[in-house]
Amino acid sequence: MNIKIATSDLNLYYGTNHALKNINLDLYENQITALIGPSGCGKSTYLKTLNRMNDLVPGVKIDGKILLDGEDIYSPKVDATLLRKKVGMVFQQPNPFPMSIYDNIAYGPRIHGIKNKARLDEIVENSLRGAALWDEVHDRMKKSALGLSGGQQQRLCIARALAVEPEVLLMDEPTSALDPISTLKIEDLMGELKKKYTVVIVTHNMQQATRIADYTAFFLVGEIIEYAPTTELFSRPKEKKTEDYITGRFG
Amino acid sequence: MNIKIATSDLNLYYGTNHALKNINLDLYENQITALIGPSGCGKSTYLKTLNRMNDLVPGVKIDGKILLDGEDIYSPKVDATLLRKKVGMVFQQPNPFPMSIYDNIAYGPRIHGIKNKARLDEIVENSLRGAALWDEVHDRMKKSALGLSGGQQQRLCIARALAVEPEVLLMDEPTSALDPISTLKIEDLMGELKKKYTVVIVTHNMQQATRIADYTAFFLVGEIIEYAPTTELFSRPKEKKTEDYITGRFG
Amino acid sequence: MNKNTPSIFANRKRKSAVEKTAQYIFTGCGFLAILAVLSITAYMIISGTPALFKVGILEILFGNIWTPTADPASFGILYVILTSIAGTFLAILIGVPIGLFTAIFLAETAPPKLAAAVRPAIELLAGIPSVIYGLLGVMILNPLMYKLELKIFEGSTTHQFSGGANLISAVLVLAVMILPTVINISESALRAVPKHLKSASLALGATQIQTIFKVILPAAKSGVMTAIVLGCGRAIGEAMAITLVSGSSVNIPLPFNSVRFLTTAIVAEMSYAEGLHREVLFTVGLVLFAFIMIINIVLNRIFKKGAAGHE
Amino acid sequence: SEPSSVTTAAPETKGTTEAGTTEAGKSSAGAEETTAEEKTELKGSVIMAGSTSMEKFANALAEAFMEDHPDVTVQAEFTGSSAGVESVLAGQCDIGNSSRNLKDEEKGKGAVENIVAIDGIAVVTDPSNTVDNLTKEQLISIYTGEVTNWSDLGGSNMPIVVVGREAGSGTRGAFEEILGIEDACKYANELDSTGAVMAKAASIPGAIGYVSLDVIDESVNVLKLEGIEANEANIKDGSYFLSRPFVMATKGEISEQNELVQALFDYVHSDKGTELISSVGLIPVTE
Amino acid sequence: MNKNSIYQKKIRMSDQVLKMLINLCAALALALLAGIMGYVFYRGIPQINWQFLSTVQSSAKGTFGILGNIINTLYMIVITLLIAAPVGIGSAIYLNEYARPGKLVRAIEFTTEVLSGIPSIIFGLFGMVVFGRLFGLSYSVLTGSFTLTLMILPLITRSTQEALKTVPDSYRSGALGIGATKWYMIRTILLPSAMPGILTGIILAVGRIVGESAALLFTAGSGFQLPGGLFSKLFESSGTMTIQLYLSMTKGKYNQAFGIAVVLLIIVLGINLLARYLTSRFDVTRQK
Ligand SMILES: Nc1ncnc2c1ncn2[C@@H]1O[C@H](COP(=O)(O)OP(=O)(O)OP(=O)(O)O)[C@@H](O)[C@H]1O
Ligand SMILES: Nc1ncnc2c1ncn2[C@@H]1O[C@H](COP(=O)(O)OP(=O)(O)OP(=O)(O)O)[C@@H](O)[C@H]1O
Ligand SMILES: [Mg+2]
Ligand SMILES: [Mg+2]
Ligand SMILES: O=P([O-])([O-])[O-]
Repeated sequence: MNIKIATSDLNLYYGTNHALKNINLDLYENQITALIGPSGCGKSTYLKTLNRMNDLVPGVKIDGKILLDGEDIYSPKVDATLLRKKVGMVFQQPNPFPMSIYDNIAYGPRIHGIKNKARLDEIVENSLRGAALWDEVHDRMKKSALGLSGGQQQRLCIARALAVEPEVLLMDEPTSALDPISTLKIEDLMGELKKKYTVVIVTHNMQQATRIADYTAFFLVGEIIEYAPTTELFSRPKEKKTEDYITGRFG
Repeated sequence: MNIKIATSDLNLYYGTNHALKNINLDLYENQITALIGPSGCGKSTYLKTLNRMNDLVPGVKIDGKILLDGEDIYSPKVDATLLRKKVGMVFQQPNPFPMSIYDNIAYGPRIHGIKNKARLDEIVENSLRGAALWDEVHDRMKKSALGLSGGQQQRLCIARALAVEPEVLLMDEPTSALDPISTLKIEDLMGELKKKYTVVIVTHNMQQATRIADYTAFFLVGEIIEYAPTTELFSRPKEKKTEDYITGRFG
Repeated sequence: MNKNTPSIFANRKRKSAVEKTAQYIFTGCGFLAILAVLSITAYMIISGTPALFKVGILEILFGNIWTPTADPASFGILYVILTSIAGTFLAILIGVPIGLFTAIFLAETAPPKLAAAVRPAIELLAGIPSVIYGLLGVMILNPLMYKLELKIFEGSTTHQFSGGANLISAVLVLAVMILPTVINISESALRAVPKHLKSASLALGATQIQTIFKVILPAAKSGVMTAIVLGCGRAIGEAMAITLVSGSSVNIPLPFNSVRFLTTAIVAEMSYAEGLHREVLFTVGLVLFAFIMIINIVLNRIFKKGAAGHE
Repeated sequence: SEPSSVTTAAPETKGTTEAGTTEAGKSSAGAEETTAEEKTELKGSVIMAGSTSMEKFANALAEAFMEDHPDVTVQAEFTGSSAGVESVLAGQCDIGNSSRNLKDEEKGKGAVENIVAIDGIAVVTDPSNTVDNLTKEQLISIYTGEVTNWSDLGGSNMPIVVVGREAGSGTRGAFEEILGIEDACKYANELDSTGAVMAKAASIPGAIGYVSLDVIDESVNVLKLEGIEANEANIKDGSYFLSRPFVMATKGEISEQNELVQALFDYVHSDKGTELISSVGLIPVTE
Repeated sequence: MNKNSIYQKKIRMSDQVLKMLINLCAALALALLAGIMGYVFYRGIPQINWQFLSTVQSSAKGTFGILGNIINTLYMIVITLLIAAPVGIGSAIYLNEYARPGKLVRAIEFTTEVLSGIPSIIFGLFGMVVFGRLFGLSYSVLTGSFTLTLMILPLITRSTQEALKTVPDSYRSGALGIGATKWYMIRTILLPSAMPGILTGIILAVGRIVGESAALLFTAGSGFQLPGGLFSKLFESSGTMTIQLYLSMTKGKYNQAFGIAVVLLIIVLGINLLARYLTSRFDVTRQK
């Protein structure tokens, strides 16, 4: 298996708060990797280092190396926008733009130069279908995206990320606001996506991790305690802490 | 069992969108009732009618009756703030106030006239312990609550709701942003809470519903399809639609 | 049912006292603004309409000879109206983009330290009395303009040399004057846009500039419109700064003509006018007032059309 | 007289003067018993409002009068001649300062014209201008737009920038009237203050303007007219022909005013007053 | 390495152009504003000395000083804000939190905007007639303050409204959801969150107060004497520094005018620094 993203000796500080400690992690191409761990352990933070969204937080200090297809994403030569086109992201909180549903989805493609109306329509429809939202919204594409319910908004954000056709998809608890039906659809979708893409997902739902993830990494206060194929990690955890956590005996 | 809240012939419209259709539902005292159903079916909307949070949405039209302890909560004589003290709420999105952790929790008690410092300290500590957050934050009570992680923020909001000692607690997917450990704690807590309070919870996690709820109502496009004791609903659903949904065969 | 718990019907009076008072006070405040505008409007109409009928509406609005102290006097303000329209429009056209772009610079692209240093300086400029802008215009801008005028109209026999006091000078001074207003208000509007929108856009591979123009600016539209409306108001309503630099002669608003605005017409002559002349000046005020109303209505329209797209 | 009328002629006037009224009322009641010298007894306040051209004079007068009568406040407002006359008629102030003669309409409403001084009007150009004398005809032809270049007047080849004051200005009224070119002027700039005309004349090559004599300084060139220099002596004997009156208008004759106002006019016409008028660059009028 | 390497920095023309425009406009605006400030200081600083700051003008002694005007200006700021800030903020709260969105709100918003465009001379004449004559306040601090209140009300109302709009609804529902009354919620959550925006509005308002001339000439008057008493001052004619600046200008005394302008700028600076300090104190969203 190809290593898509290789993280070595990554440390991240929010001011004096050492939020990621010496992370070493290889994410494999066309695989789904789940990041699990208790709240506040640094899962979201790690995810954001992968497409340099942490650059925006003032006072962040990062050292270590992250290679995407062998290219160091923290090299000064990197074009962060190209990186982020390649490494898409769906956030924990749904964050649709205050514009119409259609424009939300078409936003990314338009940015990357697609102007053709028919082509855009196609991308929008495919992305919405991909995110299991098409049936609910196809008759109100011109309405504001802010009028959608929480779950609908989150699926919209997933559709929006798909529309730029990334190579890696980062998802921060993308289904935590979704009902099981939509969740299942999204999970199925991820199964589809991994054929083309590399998927990294933060989840609190251990069932979800076992259902979909090929690999799972367990985080605890900024460190990776264990990283292994999912079945292995859940059935034969090597670390006591992992076992405690996955059996709910923790804390 | 006493009926705490009785809903009869409730209809709700967002402008022309008929979001709740002829809802009839009795919520029992000291029981946990779970509301399940696909995204956009009106669970949050129904929950908000119970403490009149929908009053704040412009263009909402409500008819029907909701009795709390036999008193019509939509009577013009009702003091909405007293109602909301009695019927507390935790929202889908964590919404801590932009103030210190301590002040967030003390906010409710202060509203209701508690000024005594020692008493407030006690309430704050108890509420935070109740929401399984005390250990993580007790040494930074004066720091801004906005600095907490998503999961921490949500637990803070639960603590804040507990601090006013409501009789009914409405929770809109309160654990969707939490890790399993915290989730388990919150679920345990709910078991405690129902001894004193009536709890209504929206959840997407069917396991959660079966674990904690005494009763479950299944919503679909604004209607209640089925309402029954949880074990009954999940083991012997009367409706085809319910069965399809809970077995994930839906859509 | 627990009989000890208070009824939700209980004790409405307790709440009422503070809550009702608060509500009444705020409502009162809201209506005070209406009252103020109504009484000013009434005042303007009462003092502005008599002359309209004494002189004749058409003569005032479409006459182009302004000799208020002659015998017989002539009170045509067509050129003055045209000047105000042209001048304000041009000032907005120059001032708003510069102001808006500067606001973007400060809110988004500037190094935070530079922005932090510049912001108070700009707030400071809002406190410079407009007469100072006028004074600087006379001392610095007009002589420069005069050099230009001498070059352009060299040998012309028909052009009346205005000494650099002309429409362009007035427009430039107005444009500079509205900068602090536009910058300050639109900058805070831009800053108020939720950060998660920015993250969402950047995560889709948008560049900073694309994010600014495609997401942040549209999301801040309401605040930016306010900035434009207030800037517009300042430009239309300003008088002290431009009486001096515009030369204040009544002429067709051509770039190098000395011109008079509605405001300067009032300010310049109100103190010394009497009788019908004074009444006509109030009529000029009324015209200005109508002008401001129209601009507000138009801007509101545009704004609402934009906002409607989201519903 | 009634104590309340001591402070102001206008019964509607409140606020500032009200505080003065009660004070004056009390003290003058006490004063009646003790009866000391009349002058030191004066208490209260006088408000003048009007011409900005008369600022220097009005402030000097107020200051000097208050020095003589420490318990009196004289307040001068500078709202413009017409506004001043209007407010004296509306009872908002005691004296309306006007840098022009009163109009018949104003007199008809009860305003009385009290001329207190004469002000000269100087014709100024930018300091680099070599022309230093104009005849009346030349001045007229400049202002009516017949001559548009200084070379026609013996100066260098430079367009003339004709600067004047706004319609209604006392200075402009007098200037045009004396030259007989009312409403025939072709102004390139109509500015609304003496200072603005000075600034223009100082900074624009080729500019010509007219200003009150008392503001002249070295930033501008003062022209001789018909070879006569603009100064006090020449204005007094009439050989310098550009001048205009300063009026302190009252509602009704001076004798109908309260004693404070009367005392103020007495002061203006006293030796001290005459001296003061000269000291601010004006020509006193003798009744 | 693959052909869509992330190292291939793309030069986006439109981005470059826009970025350049932004920088250009900012540079232009900043240069202009710096130039104006620089020139004012260059001309004004030499005029400032102890006498200029600590005395009032005297024709007899032929000296010039602006102490009285400085005091008047401070009075005008304080009194006007005391009236306008509560009313303006109150009216914004009404519009944003109480009034049902509809015709009425739009009417008020519209009138507020119209108010902001009326030239100050009109306010001056209106103030003179209504407050000066009808209320009998003559030329005084109060007449001036009432008039200025009408002028700056729109500014404060609008900026407060904008600030309130940016407070997330989740704060409102959060507070109301645990039984806070509306006013309590406004007091404890909305106003603190909106405070930075409100202060910005107030700073702009202070700018207008100190910079105003036309409206004050006819209402507050041009008195330059020292106050007779703390409260009697409210009823005395009080020319602000800008009025004195205007009068100096009409007489062609430009040096005086620039001297006053510098002092004015320094006072505004002081007020801004104070507001800035307050803003940072009130900035509740700051994560301590
Ligand atoms: N912008 C920030 N500034 C400062 N500290 C931060 C910031 N974001 C996160 N942190 C801190 O870094 C740590 C890791 O946070 P992170 O959001 O990565 O946790 P998480 O594992 O995603 O938690 P959750 O499951 O609750 O989302 C926490 O202690 C958090 O308080
Ligand atoms: N404020 C609102 N204005 C207009 N329509 C609304 C509003 N809130 C919700 N709706 C609509 O009402 C319907 C029910 O929404 P609601 O939020 O109650 O769904 P939900 O069951 O809670 O969904 P989810 O599980 O995604 O949170 C949806 O169609 C939604 O689009
Ligand atoms: Mg997280
Ligand atoms: Mg919901
Ligand atoms: O004295 P004036 O200002 O009217 O010329």
